[in-house]
Amino acid sequence: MKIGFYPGCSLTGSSREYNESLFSISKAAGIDLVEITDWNCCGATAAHNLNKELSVSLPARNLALAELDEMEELVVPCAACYNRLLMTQHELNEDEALKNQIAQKLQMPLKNDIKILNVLQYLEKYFVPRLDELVKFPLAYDVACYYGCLLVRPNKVMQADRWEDPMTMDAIMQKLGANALDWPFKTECCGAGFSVSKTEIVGELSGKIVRSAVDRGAKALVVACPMCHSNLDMRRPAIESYLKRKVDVPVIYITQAIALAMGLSPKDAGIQRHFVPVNLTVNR
Amino acid sequence: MTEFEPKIVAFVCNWCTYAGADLTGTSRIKYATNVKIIRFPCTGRIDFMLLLKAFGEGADGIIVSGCHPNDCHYTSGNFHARRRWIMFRGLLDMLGIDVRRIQYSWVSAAEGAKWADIVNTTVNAIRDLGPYTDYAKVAGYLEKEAEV
Amino acid sequence: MPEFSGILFLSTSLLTVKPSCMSKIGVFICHCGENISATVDVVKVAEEAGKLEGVAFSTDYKYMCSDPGQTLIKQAIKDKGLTGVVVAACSPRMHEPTFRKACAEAGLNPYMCEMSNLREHCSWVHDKSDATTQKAIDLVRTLVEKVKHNKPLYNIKVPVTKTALVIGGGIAGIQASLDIANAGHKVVLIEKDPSIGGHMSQLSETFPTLDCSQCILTPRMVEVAQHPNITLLTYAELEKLEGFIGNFKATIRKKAKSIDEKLCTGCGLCTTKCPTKKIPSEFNTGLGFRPAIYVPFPQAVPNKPVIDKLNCQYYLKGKCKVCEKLCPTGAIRFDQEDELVEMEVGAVVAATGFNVMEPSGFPEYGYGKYKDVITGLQFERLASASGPTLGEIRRPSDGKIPQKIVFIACAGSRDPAKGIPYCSKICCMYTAKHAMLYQHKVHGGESYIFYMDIRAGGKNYEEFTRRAIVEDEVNYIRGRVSKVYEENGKLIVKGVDTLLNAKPVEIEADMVVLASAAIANPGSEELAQRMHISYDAYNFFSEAHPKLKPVETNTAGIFLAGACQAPKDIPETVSQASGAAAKVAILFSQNELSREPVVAVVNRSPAPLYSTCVGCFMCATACPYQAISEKLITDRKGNVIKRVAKVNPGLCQGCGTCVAFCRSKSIDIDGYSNEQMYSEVMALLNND
Amino acid sequence: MQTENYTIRKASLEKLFNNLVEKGKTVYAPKAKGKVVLFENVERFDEITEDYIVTTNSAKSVVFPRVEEVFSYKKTKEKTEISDASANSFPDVVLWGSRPCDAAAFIPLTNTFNRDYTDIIYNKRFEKILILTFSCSKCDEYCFCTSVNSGTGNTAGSDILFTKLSTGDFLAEVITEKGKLLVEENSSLFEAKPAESKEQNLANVKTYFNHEEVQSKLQNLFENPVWDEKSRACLGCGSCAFVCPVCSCFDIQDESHGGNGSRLRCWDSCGFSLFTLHTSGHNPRETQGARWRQRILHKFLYMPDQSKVAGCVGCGRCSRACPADINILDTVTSL
Amino acid sequence: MNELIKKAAELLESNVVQIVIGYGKGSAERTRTIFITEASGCDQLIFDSRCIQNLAVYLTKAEIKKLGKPAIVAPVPVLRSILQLASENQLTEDGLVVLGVTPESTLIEFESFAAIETYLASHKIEIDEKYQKIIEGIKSMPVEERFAYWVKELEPCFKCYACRAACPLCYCTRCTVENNQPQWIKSASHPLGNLEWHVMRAMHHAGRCTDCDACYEACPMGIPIHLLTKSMLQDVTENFGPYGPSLNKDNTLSSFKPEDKESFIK
Repeated sequence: MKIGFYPGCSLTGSSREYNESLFSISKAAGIDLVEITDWNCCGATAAHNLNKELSVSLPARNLALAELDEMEELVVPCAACYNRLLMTQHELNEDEALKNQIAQKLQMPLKNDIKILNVLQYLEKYFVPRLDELVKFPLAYDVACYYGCLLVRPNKVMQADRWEDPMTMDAIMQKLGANALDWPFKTECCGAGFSVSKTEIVGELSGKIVRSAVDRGAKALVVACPMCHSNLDMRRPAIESYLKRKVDVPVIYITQAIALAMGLSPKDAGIQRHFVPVNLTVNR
Repeated sequence: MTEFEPKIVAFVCNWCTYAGADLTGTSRIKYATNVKIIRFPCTGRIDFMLLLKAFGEGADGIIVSGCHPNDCHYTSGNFHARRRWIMFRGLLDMLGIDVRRIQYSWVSAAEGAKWADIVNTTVNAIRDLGPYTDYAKVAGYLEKEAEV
Repeated sequence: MPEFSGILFLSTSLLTVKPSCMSKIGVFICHCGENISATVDVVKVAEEAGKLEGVAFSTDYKYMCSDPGQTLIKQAIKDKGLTGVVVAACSPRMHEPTFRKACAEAGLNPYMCEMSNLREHCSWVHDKSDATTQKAIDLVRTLVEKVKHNKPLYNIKVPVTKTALVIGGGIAGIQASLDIANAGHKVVLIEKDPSIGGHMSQLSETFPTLDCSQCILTPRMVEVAQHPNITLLTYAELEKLEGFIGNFKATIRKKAKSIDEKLCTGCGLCTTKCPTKKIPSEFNTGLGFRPAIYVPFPQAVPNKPVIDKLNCQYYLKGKCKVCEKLCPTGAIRFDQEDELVEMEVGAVVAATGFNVMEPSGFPEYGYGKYKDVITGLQFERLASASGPTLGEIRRPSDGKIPQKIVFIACAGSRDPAKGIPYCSKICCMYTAKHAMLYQHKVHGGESYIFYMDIRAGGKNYEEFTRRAIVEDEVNYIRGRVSKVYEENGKLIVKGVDTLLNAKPVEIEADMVVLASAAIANPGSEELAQRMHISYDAYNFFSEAHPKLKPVETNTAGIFLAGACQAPKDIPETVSQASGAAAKVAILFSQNELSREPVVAVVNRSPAPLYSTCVGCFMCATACPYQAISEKLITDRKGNVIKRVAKVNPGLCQGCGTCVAFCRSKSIDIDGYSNEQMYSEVMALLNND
Repeated sequence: MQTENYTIRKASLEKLFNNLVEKGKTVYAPKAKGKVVLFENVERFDEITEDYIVTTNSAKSVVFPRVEEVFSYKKTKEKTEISDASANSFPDVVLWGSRPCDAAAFIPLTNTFNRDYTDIIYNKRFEKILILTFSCSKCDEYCFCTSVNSGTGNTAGSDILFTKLSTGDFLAEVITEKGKLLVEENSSLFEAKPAESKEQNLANVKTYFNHEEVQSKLQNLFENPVWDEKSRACLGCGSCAFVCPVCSCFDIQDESHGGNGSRLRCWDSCGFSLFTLHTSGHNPRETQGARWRQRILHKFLYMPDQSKVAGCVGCGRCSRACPADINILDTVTSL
Repeated sequence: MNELIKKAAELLESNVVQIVIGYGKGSAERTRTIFITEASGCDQLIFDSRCIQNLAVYLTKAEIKKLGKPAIVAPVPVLRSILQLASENQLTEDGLVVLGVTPESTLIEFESFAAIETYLASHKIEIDEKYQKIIEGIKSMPVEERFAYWVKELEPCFKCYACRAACPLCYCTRCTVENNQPQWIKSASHPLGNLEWHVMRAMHHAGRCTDCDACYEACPMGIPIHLLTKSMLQDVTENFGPYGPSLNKDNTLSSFKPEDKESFIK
């Protein structure tokens, strides 16, 4: 089975392990993710605040390319990319004129009807039904699933299950044998906006998230967004300096969790790439 | 020769448009004499055949008007009427009966001014379209025969 | 349902003598002072009208509606033996009744009189010109042609059964029942629960006076029970409603109470001895418990228990019967079954009230997850002297007295995304009340209210909320709450204060109260359909007119009282209930209703056709009033020959939608018949 | 008069047509129209089709139109003026391309309109028509002219009968004075009569029944199940009567516009249930069977008995037109 | 085919039905409706592409009703008509036996009208491209030309009412055209009379017509009147969503949605 795939910048850089784990579990499940030829930036830069036209034409080009590649579904693991692509698809479908104008700009046809999947939707559709068979080794830990903002807001477009208190990731983790904790910070802001410029803000915002998870006994935080991941993982020093204490709870991608549970090698899951060492093991 | 004066029949409901037209009167707003009103209890009562008949008898234009959606005195007569007009209009158009000659409108009991406006714009529109000779020809078949 | 064969006969097109050939019509042109004559050449109009075939008399006069004017008409009717009258004057919406009355006085059937609107539709909207006069002539001719096809009609008389059915025993139903009963009419009050009282009986104190709800309600409940004109049926629901204004037939399901009400003295022994005790009490909104055989609350009316079959050991397992053994009067009846009773009623008052929204749709508030997050109604029970905590504010989780309490207003209301877009109207007030009660009961306690706006429209309402803020020092925070979560025993309420230096706020509360939205009762949709009344997008019952008919429904004879129509507070509910009662009293003040006979009629024709109706019943689907039903035409032996449509003149409102819809032209409407409308069109266009 | 025979060449035929048109005659001729061939007013020779057995509609409308104004009136309160339509001058009509059965049909038709009452309008119209018939070179299973004493080369009713010869030219048999006049006006187009005999160029229609036998049989078949059986599929439309060249029933309608109007006579059909419906609601011909019987009896019994004319010319139009495939031949032969 | 004959014979044998309405051989190349009352007669039944007459028309005819309970051979168009008739209270489930015939001419029996509806769900009414093109063509003409086109097309109509007689949905005992109080339709077959008749006929089929083309097939003058109902069918679908006969009583014109859209009401 072939499914379209849009990596975006993070998956080729700061969050390669996300990419690796996604591909290895897909491979193991016999799914072939095909990358869009000649894809470009999704526009999740400042673009979408500064230049309306640019903010839609950047994602639109990717959508148009995907159509040229005759893709029916497009998996977009990075929550930011997903958000931009979906928002664009929505905006253009709302505004026929704009759609035509953009299509003209791109000099490409744009039906704009491709089904865009974020990682959770992808997993729900292609893995959840088969998890019982795929999961070899239960990942028996207490975990806190962290969704962040991009996957759930604005809900009108994102259509997340319960955007104040989403459950999809929790459900998947349960199926992997983990105990998904009920905690209040699932969609709190991690401060991604200041990830580079004002790390102390990240420290405070992400700090509260990590603390609440740890205090509730989480052995790991599970995420599905490169931004979230880098803030909770890479910015751990800032977090610790805010919390004034050491916290070693690892932050893993849902795809990595599945990889481990499927019994793939930690390397295939890119476990070694984290700043906060991942000490989760499955008893083989 | 004198200017063409269109013959226009208005089919209106008693509760909204007829009352609206009364208000036009009480507010002394002037409009063209070409339009003459026939009072129905409700737009739902207006039989499509009556419209066709009006053309057959030499009307150049028709106005059909009633309560705004949700305002129907009988709760849903105008909704039924609306469906009927959607279908009827489609059929007339298919047949080449000039749908521009039938003006549908919602005029409430408070819209005296709107009624005057509907009347005047319709009269002007029909004036521009000219007499409905195409239909008159068809209707005047017998006269034509007699001449032979 | 009574037949109106007589009326039907008179108004059917059975009498299809073509009146035009023998009609003697009188045409009366009114000058209306100068109003018409200034722009229309009335003399010419009268003269032209005189030339019309079938016109026996034509004249003009300064004021037709004046006494001499009317006398002129009456005289002409007598002298010339007129069979029809056209008065060309002002709008029929103005004077049609006047002139029809005049004709009737002269012995002419009032419905043989029509008006041609020469004022509003001609003289007032055109300048003086030949065209204007010509139009006047056309209009008159048109009505003359119509009158030729008029036929005598007779007002429809509908008998009235002077018993009202009131559905719902809340304050609305109670008030309506009492008012109707006191007006001297019979009332049947049905209530689906074991006791009347409704939501009001659950309330602690009431705003803006803070007097105890029970104290003002209970006397009225008792009065209902004792009123000679009121039949009270609790634990009963409306099964079916047929018929029409003055003549409804209601079928009521009396749910089995499993006790013999005549024998039961209400001693309450059974309820104390029932082994199944831990059933969450509906009355106490789950904050307290009740046994399987129970009286919902101490002041219940009637104060007799019912057995909750779903929880009773006997019904579940087939043994126990403790109550039966103990009952001194042997009133327990396990074999009792639901009973269907039919009754004739003349009017119906729907007073089925409202419900509060389950806040579980808002996971961020943690209702259902955290014991100490409760709804406003639950708080009422906590604050109520008769409640589970006897009026002390205690946390459901550990019974501790909350030192910090947060009220969240608009929990669901004004929230198109997840809740309901409308304002529940009562929350602002009761939240203020709650906070006040809390401050009065818990000294030194801190209370916070997150709100969007404070809507305190109403007598002494604004003052009330002010008092909460100023005297009781309730902290009003203008802003929404994003999340409530538990952290070491505290409920962390994260919200925002949008005023002044807008900033996020976090409150460590002991208890959170959600002012959950007021919504329509479950099942109200089905009930509306059962009564054939319309309901809005939120399943609240629709009034006939938002301003001018707020207690009527668009089904004649069915009225609305209280929160079943929209969220309301007590005073508003009571006044609407009295309004509905007044409407019923008006209806019952006559022995029979007289209605304009402008109704649809299905034709009848000689055998073997009987009627041209082929019984496709699309008219029935089109009818907004369910006025069209099936009639079987049978031969002498009673074999069905044909199924045709039949219009119930009691229900028909005369819109004529069915008429325009009928393909075989089998259904027609008196007063606006096919022949009348057709000849109007013909006449209007043939001015040569 | 004595029949005169000529030859007319294919090319001359067109000339003849054009001459007629030039003379301002209204020519009705077979014209292909979608899935049917209809007698219609034609102006150009090439509009005419040769490829037809019989036209779908009969030619009777040239003398008995679908809608005929009998008179028109002007009505005021005082008086009513009536102007008789028969005063109208009717057009000169040439019926071109009728078949012998069509021509033969004018005999019973004329009879009907003159039997007890002389219909002025009909006769005025009839005076003005010239019937140029073309004999049949082909036929189909619906044709049965030979069974009703007619035939594919029958001259009865025509002014001139043309028969196509193997050469492609036509034999012209001039039967009436009207025909003769035409020949004289266009003498250049008519040449000496051909050697080739007419018969060999005629289609051969099988004889299915003997008309006289049928007529006598019908005398006592009034009550017979055959009528219901054969008409069971009948939908009660009027197509059989309306395409029939002999059927002449009509209905009187008034059409008014205010005080003015006209009285019309419009085709009617005994196939309609309303045809005999009384105001009382009683219908003497309650069922489709009774109506079918009426149609057959009228054609094969009443008309021959009362007026000594055949009520059916065997053109088979009704059978071809019937949407329910009720076949008149099938009924008659099954008696 | 044989299974159909067998089944029909059974039904007559067992006297479940008293008459079988089906297709049999007709004149020339045509097929003809046959009414079989004897089991032995069932082998006359045929079914092939020529069987285009809509037999449902007979279900409401008094003469046929008299003959007892019918079984009817019902290819898809007939099934659609039966369903529509049922929704208009003209048929009862125990009043007839439906011998469905699939396009592959295999027998398929139906226990209930509901079953027919389910079956038809997979045989939606589709106006074939040929007609869509013609209709587009007509609609693209200038209005005057379009009017002239129809006046010309309707000219041959001589009001034999075969279109009405052949239509299963024209079961009225008194057609509007036969109503002369008032005279809704000019009964003469002159241009106006014809126009009025065909407008009325089409309107009365709005939202009811099941597109069987019986009217067109019946018209002796070959007038394309079915284009009118087809174009209305398109209108129904465009304005009120996918359309097909259904037991639910909400006929297009006897029902409505407050949110119905139109573009022409001021």
